[in-house]
Amino acid sequence: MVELNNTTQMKIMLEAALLTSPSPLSLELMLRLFSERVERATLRMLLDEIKQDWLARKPNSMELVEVASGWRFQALPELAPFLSRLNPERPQRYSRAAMETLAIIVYRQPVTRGDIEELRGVAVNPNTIRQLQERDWIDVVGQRDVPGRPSLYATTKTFLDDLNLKSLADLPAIDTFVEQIFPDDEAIAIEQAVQADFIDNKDPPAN
Amino acid sequence: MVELNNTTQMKIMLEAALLTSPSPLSLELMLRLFSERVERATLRMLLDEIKQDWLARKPNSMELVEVASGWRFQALPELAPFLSRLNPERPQRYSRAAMETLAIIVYRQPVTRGDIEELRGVAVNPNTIRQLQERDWIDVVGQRDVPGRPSLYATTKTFLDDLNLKSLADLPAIDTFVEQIFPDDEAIAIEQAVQADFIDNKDPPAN
Amino acid sequence: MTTLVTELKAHTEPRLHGEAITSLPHDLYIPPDALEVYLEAFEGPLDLLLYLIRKHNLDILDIPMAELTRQYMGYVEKMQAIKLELAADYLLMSAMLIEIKSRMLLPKPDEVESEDDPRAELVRRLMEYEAIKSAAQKLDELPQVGLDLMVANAYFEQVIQVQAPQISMEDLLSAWQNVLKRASHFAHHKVGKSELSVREHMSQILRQLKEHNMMEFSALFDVENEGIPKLVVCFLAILELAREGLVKLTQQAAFTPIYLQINQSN
Repeated sequence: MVELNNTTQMKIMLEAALLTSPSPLSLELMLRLFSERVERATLRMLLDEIKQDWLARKPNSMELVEVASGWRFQALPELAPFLSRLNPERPQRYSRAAMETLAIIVYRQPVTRGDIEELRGVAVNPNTIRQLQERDWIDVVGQRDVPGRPSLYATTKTFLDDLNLKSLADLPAIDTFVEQIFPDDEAIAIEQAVQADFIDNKDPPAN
Repeated sequence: MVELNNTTQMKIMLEAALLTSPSPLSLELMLRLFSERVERATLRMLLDEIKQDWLARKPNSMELVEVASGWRFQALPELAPFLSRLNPERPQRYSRAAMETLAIIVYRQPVTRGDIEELRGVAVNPNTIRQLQERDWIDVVGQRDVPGRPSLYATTKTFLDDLNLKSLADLPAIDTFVEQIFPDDEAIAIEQAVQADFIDNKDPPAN
Repeated sequence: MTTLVTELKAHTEPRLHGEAITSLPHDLYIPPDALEVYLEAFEGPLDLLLYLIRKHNLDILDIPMAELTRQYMGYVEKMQAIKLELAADYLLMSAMLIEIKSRMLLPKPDEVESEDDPRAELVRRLMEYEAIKSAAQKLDELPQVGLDLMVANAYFEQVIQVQAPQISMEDLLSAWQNVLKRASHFAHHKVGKSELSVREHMSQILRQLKEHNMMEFSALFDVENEGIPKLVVCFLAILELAREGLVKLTQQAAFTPIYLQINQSN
């Protein structure tokens, strides 16, 4: 066993105790480490020395700090964001309402909140819009010229990047869906009508 | 945020991660720390460097070790008796019955409760099995294909971690007893027979 | 680390009223409370048998069954007398011992060789159990995290990194289909790939107009870099923007430049 006859040994024990403790160590607890044969003042002095030793350590990863319930080692604050990667939150899922709101903005852009509400038949949760804006998936591209001048929302480049798309045209088209609902002639007619409206640019020439 | 452009920074991050993680860190987890932009070989090299740095540190309190489920820092063994004074919720020592049950699971895994009872000649206390499961030292790895489909128990990585082992092969051999009773040729023959029985089970199934 | 060792000693050297009991009384009279102490010290019939074998220096490879059985039965009778719960396992072993003993008394038929020793199975079990006993002891002597090993567990400020939900194109399409399914004016809302790129261009043009306030019509077309389909899509987007009243198109006179600006009538 280690002899407790010098401050170096005591500092080593304190350091080990602080690095292995899951919660801050109070002075009382640390005194117990030395079977109470150490003065509180000495203990404080040793802790300060350890603190300085670590501050002087280059390069360094940890710092000794005093918090309400005692002393603890903690990772330097600038490292914390990296360390947080080790236990990330579980990825969330968007609610059905949020997904539908996003889908409307994607497929009918630019749209106002009113457009979305009309299509969904229910009020839009302002949080959903805010969430999508904060993620930089949608933004305001203008105002519609009607009373109240509501904002027009559209998807951003970030949205395309995040879905690994080059353009919205890469999104699955709704055509297949039309076939599901109108199984035969009607579907073809509708499709033709839609196609007639817009030129097909499935294969744009390389620039 | 810190730039990851040099090994010093990476070592600092690894050190902070290892000093703050309550359980050993696998290479996979540590790769996540660097958003997977680091080779496994590089990571191993950095870990070895950190290990050497700490070994060379004088005076020193901690060491970096590799156990079954990854890498961790732990206090130098000679400091542990002191540090355990601080830990009021020390894990209990198990009773002899529990240790025998554990030994059978360790050396004969995978085993059913019936196997344990046959070997020990007494009924297994269900609490013992539960205790070992709650500690995450053993778990059910399957069912034996006999009537009643009894559970097959095996040890976990946590068990190896908690005993500071990298694999079951690091466990003490079980043969010494045979030598005591049969001092010569006979001992060797019996030992070989016993080893043949145990040898298959060195690697527990992955959890 | 020595805990189990001492514990084991305590087990194999039962104590009564603080004093070690080193040998059984010859008449096998044991006060009931002492017997309990004894029995609790054993982990079962195999443990008791091993104890007896060691204690009486019996050869485990040539066990004198009569002697061992007698010793063992002495314990079991006492156990029954005080109705110990453990008795069932011990009784099973009694039966086995008696069976082995009686088989050994039978004259051996000539054709059966000596390797068919009735004690073989018992010896195998005893040896296997003793191996486990010693393994248990060795395991217990290994350093354990929390007792003999302290692992690092310092603190860091967890930065909550809320992972943004991941969505796939399929999620998006099925959400859109749900909307359309419920929408009353279904036919009005069909969208093909081509219309989608028109709508994308509408957003882009609005973005440009937001930035520049007013733009010349021709400035919206990148004739040099875009293929004809894209230019057409851009043109369709301008028409659609105008139709929806989102932009205003102005021209001072014939053949003068056409200007686009965001519709801001008020």
